[in-house]
Amino acid sequence: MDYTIWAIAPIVLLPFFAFVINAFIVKKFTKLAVTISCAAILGSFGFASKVFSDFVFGKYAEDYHIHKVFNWFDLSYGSQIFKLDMGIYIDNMTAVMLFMVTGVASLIHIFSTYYMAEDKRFGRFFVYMSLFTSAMLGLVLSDNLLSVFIFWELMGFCSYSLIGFYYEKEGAGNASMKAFMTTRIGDVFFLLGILAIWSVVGNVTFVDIYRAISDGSFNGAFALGIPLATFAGFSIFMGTIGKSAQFPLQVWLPDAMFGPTPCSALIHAATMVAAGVYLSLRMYPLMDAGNLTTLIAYIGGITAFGAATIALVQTDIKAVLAYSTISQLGYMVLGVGVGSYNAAFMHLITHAVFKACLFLSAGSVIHSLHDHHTHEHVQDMPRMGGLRKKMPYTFWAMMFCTLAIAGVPFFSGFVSKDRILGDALIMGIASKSYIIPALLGFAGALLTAFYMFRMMFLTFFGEPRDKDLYDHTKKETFSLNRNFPLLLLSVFTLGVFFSGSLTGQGFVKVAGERYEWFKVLITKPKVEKFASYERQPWGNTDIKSNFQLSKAEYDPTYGLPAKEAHHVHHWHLVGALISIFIAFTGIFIAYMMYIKKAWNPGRWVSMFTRWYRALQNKYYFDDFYIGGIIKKGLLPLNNLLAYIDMGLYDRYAVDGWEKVNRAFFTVAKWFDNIVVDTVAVDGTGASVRLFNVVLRMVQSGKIQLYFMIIVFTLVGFIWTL
Amino acid sequence: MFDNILFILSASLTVVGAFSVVLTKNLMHSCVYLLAALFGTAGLYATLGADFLAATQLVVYVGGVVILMLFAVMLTGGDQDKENKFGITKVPSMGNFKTFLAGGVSALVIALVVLRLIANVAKQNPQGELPEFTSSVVAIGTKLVTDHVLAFEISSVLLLGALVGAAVIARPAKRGE
Amino acid sequence: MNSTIVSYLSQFEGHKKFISILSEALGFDATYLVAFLVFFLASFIVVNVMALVGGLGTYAERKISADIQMRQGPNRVGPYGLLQFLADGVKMITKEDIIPRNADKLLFTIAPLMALVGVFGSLAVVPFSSGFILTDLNVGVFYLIGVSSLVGVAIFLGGYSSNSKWSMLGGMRGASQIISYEVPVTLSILAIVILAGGLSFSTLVEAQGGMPHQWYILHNPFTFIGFFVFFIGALAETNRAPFDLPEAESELVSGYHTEYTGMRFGFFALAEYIEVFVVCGVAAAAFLGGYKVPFDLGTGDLLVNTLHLPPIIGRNIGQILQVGSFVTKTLVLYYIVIWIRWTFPRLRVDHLMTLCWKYLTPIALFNLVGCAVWLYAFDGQSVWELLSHLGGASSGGH
Amino acid sequence: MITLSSYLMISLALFLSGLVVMISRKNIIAILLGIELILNAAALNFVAYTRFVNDNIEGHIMSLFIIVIAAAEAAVGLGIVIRFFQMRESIHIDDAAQLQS
Repeated sequence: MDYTIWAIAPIVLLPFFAFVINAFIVKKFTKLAVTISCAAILGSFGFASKVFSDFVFGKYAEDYHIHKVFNWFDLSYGSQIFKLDMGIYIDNMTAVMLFMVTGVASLIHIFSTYYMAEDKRFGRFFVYMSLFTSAMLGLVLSDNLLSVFIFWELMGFCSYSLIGFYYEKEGAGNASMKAFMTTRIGDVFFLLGILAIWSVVGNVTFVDIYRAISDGSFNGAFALGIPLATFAGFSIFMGTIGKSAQFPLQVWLPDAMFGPTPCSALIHAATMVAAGVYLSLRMYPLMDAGNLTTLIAYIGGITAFGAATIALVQTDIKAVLAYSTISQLGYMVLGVGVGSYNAAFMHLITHAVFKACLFLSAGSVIHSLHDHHTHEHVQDMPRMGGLRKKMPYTFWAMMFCTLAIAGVPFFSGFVSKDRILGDALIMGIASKSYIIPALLGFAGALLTAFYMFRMMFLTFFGEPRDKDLYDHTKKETFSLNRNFPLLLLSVFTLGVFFSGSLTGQGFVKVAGERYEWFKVLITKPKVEKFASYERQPWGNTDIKSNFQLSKAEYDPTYGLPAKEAHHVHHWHLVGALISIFIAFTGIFIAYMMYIKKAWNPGRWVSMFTRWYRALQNKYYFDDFYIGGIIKKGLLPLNNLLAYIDMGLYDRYAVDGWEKVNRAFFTVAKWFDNIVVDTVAVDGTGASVRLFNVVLRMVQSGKIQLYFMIIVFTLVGFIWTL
Repeated sequence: MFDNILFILSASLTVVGAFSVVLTKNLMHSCVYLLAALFGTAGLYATLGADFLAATQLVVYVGGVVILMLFAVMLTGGDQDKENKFGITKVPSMGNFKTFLAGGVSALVIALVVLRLIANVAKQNPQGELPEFTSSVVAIGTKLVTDHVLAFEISSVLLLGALVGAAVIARPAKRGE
Repeated sequence: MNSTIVSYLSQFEGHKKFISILSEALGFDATYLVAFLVFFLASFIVVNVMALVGGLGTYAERKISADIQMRQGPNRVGPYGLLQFLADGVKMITKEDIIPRNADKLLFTIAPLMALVGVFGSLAVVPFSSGFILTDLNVGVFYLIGVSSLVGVAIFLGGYSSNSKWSMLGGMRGASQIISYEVPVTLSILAIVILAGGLSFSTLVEAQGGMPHQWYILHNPFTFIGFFVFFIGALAETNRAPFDLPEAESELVSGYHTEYTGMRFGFFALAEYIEVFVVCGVAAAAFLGGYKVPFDLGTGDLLVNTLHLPPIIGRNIGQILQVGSFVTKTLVLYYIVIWIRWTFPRLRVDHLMTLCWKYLTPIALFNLVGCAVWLYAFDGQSVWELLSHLGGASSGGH
Repeated sequence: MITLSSYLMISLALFLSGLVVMISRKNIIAILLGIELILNAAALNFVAYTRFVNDNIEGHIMSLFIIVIAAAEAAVGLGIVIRFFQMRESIHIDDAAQLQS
């Protein structure tokens, strides 16, 4: 495959150039700027499709990668070698990721031309979106942690600006600040992890890290008394926690709802939160080597379950989706933790598709519901209801996605989530420490089905609860930039696109093993292969990988001992059946509560009042962070430092020094007046005046006289030579 | 043979031009004679195998400096008043006998000294095999960006400074200054 | 003495034979003498042909202007009035040669000559064909810029020495205009020089090809803009309309040559027309492929191979084709220059300077930097080559 | 026979002319003309020596810089002359005997 750099670089550069150009022209030529943004992302999608098709269709089942390295800067001096490389690393995972990001982002761009059209900062939104998308694409293409970190921070900045997009709105500014600061905690750890890795490997490219893991460079390296692999893995996982909103840093993501809905779709589905999971997938070997998988599984499980419980009580349609995002990210992290690498990545992709669709649908709903008293769009579910007839396209798109996220068979969510849960179950059977995450995962799945259908029922079914609002809502007519993205995305929620069997577990096979492309293509990075990997000189073109992955190597044992391997399939079956049961149970409960009204949710609330209040306050996390850590811990510390600075340092050291100076100054002044001024200065002046009388004759100001003097002097010099 | 002819032509143009600059009483003519002398110098460069320098001499002096001089003459006018502000008669603008005497004496003294130096050179007569004529453009270009890059950059800064400085200095005074 | 015409001729047998005969007859090596004679002859031909071109230029100007203004134009002397310029020439020679009483006689006399010297001097490096350049200087472009600025001095001196207000103003305008517009013109040629990698005209032309897409004007966006900058600047440098301020009839009677009569006036006019020809020739050589003929017919190899002609004849036919190509391009530009003159109104004097310093010079500088970057980034390939690479790369697939 | 000394003599002639012009003329522009002559004399010497004595290109480069400096000097010098003329309505050198206007 003779990829030149120009077949890959446009994927990042097109949106980036769109950003650069638009940043200048957006004020005057808003329409043109929007067009440029959309065209750029579509072009980027085109290039990404080429890569995707080459990797997925062209080079099927071949573990092929492209690694292009370019010297960024070189500070080597003598034998001291210090080089930083930037590069592009493309393997199957990158290709799939690129395709997903550009595709989803394209559709979100298209939808935004509908959603943001009446906004006064229509153009600026697209400027940010372009930068955001290009940063994510750059992150996906990066071959080393340092450039990942750069793009990571760039995305942090973009999310900051997009969350605070409506900066007039109260809370938007705070929310953007909160998102920025919270993710910053993770980022600091991430940077620490990069440095830790650098100290051992001497480089931060993925392949070098893999090689270092395989040849045991991490053995015997310690940081703060912890094995360095553990330390670095944990630090990098902290980055994931921050970016992907895992427990305990999940607090920023619900507040990110202050941004425009398409940007929420972009953040929650394709780009920012996906980046965290993507990173932990990339660094999976390191975390495996650092024995961190149990911790990761716990965090994933807790997040998956905890966020789902909070989502139960939310009334804001976007808040429900936000918590569901956290919950689903928890599943992905759980997948990473239980070693279900492939399924975790699959869930990342499927989740990106249906969550983007859900958010866009929510945006469509919100945009239609316009309260003509307050002139604001309505997001509260209690004021909705019965919207199915008003907006059929949105309804069907959202329904598909809801089925997908709830884990109903034949949809993509079922395929990916149940593989994660199945693997968790297997791990739980194999080792007791994984039981709790697995159970939390199953419980979360039940809740997911419930709250998603609760949202659907409250929004689209039943009688309209706010008659006035309902009557003022226009009937949805098919418009290309509004409905096309929704419908296209909803089509891709079908499981058949991701798996050869409709359920994903091989029960209802529509095609042979050949179409299990996801399972075959995405495999755990086998670090042993990188042991002989030569460090490439920069500017090289291609690496024809010498690792061929035959199909036999695709092993469904998930790395378990051979003895237990044959149980796996049974347990998967069990897991799948449990999942299906759970999903329908959740839907049934929602149905009974909100359609049949047979079970009154209010009674349940009054039964668990304390729990209900805890959920409404998001388990008091915000209160704890602000009231506990910041007010009790940081503020007193701050005050103490301020006191030391102002009370002690300023008063005694600085002011005291002033007194000393003043005393010295009095002496110096006397000396200056008498000695310097009178004797030295005036005396010099008098003597100069004496000379002046003599020299005035020479200094006539007539330049030709000077010139003649010069000439004769010169002649004298030469003559004497 | 042709080299000799070219040399004689250029040399006579140079020397005649230079002497005419001295001897003429008209500033405008003097500028034109300077032009002739500079043209002759360009010809001498050509006989010395410095083709790039010859062309540079043409471009810079003919296209730039001489026209600039002519402009300056036009803008400042020819003759000035004969007295200064204290009422003392000034030396005429193009010099009189006394100034020429001073100049002549200086020139004579220097000429004697320099001729003595040249005599040394002529005695040694350092003419061996002259190298074949080759174009100096590539060599000069290479030298300028390798060995002499610092001087090159400094001279570019100098030119920029001269450009800005000349523009600032020659700008008409604002009203009220 | 790297005179191309001599080196071209020296490859023929007759030339060598002639030298050996002459050497025997004279008793010394006659190579240089023959070279000198050939050179002299060629210069003589070029000067006379150019004088003819200058004369015909006046005829063309009047005829084209008449065509544009729906008039007849000169039609009495000769067929279609073709010999009108001869009649004009005779008239000028027979006119009285007047030198104004208060004029500076020396400068008044040498100014028209200087203009002619400057123009004819620049003819030495104009590449008529690969074998017919009077001398292919290594610093041809530079030399041409230097020598042609002599015309500016001449105009200035002519204006000054006439001792007339109109002449003086015209001369000052002319000189300032010429030295100002020299900057963008030089910069835009310099962009081409960077791409071609040489200062001689043959390098410039040989770096291009016969077909339009191989010309420098279509090489990249910067040279495309550069051509127009060059052309506008060249118009201004030759004092052609719409930049004919030095001789603006409605303001300055006739500008710097108001006081000139007879053949002295004729020299100025001739110099102007020949300079237009030279400038058009330079534009053709630097941007439009010069003497290059499509399909490499210019070298004559194709003719020799297909028609089995003797190489000498094939080569000579190639030379004639090359001269034809060059002259055609030049004359097309010449026509455009005249066309522009009779189409556009004259600029105001401050607009003229604004155009030069605020628009053309920055654009030319930008082009220069752009060309340098282009050369560095794309290895000097033209847009079309890059496009073909890109097409090849993307279709190459995995 | 053309030797190094012939060039040196020409250079000397140029230099002396420039010197006389500089010393004897009272017009600032004329003095600038003299300076140009002297600079040219120096440049010519460099090129002649580089041709006849050491067979390299350094002298050309030096002359190139001299030309550059001459151009800069002419521009600034004439700028000063014009400014001076605006202030004093004179370009007589003896009127420029003060540092302050």
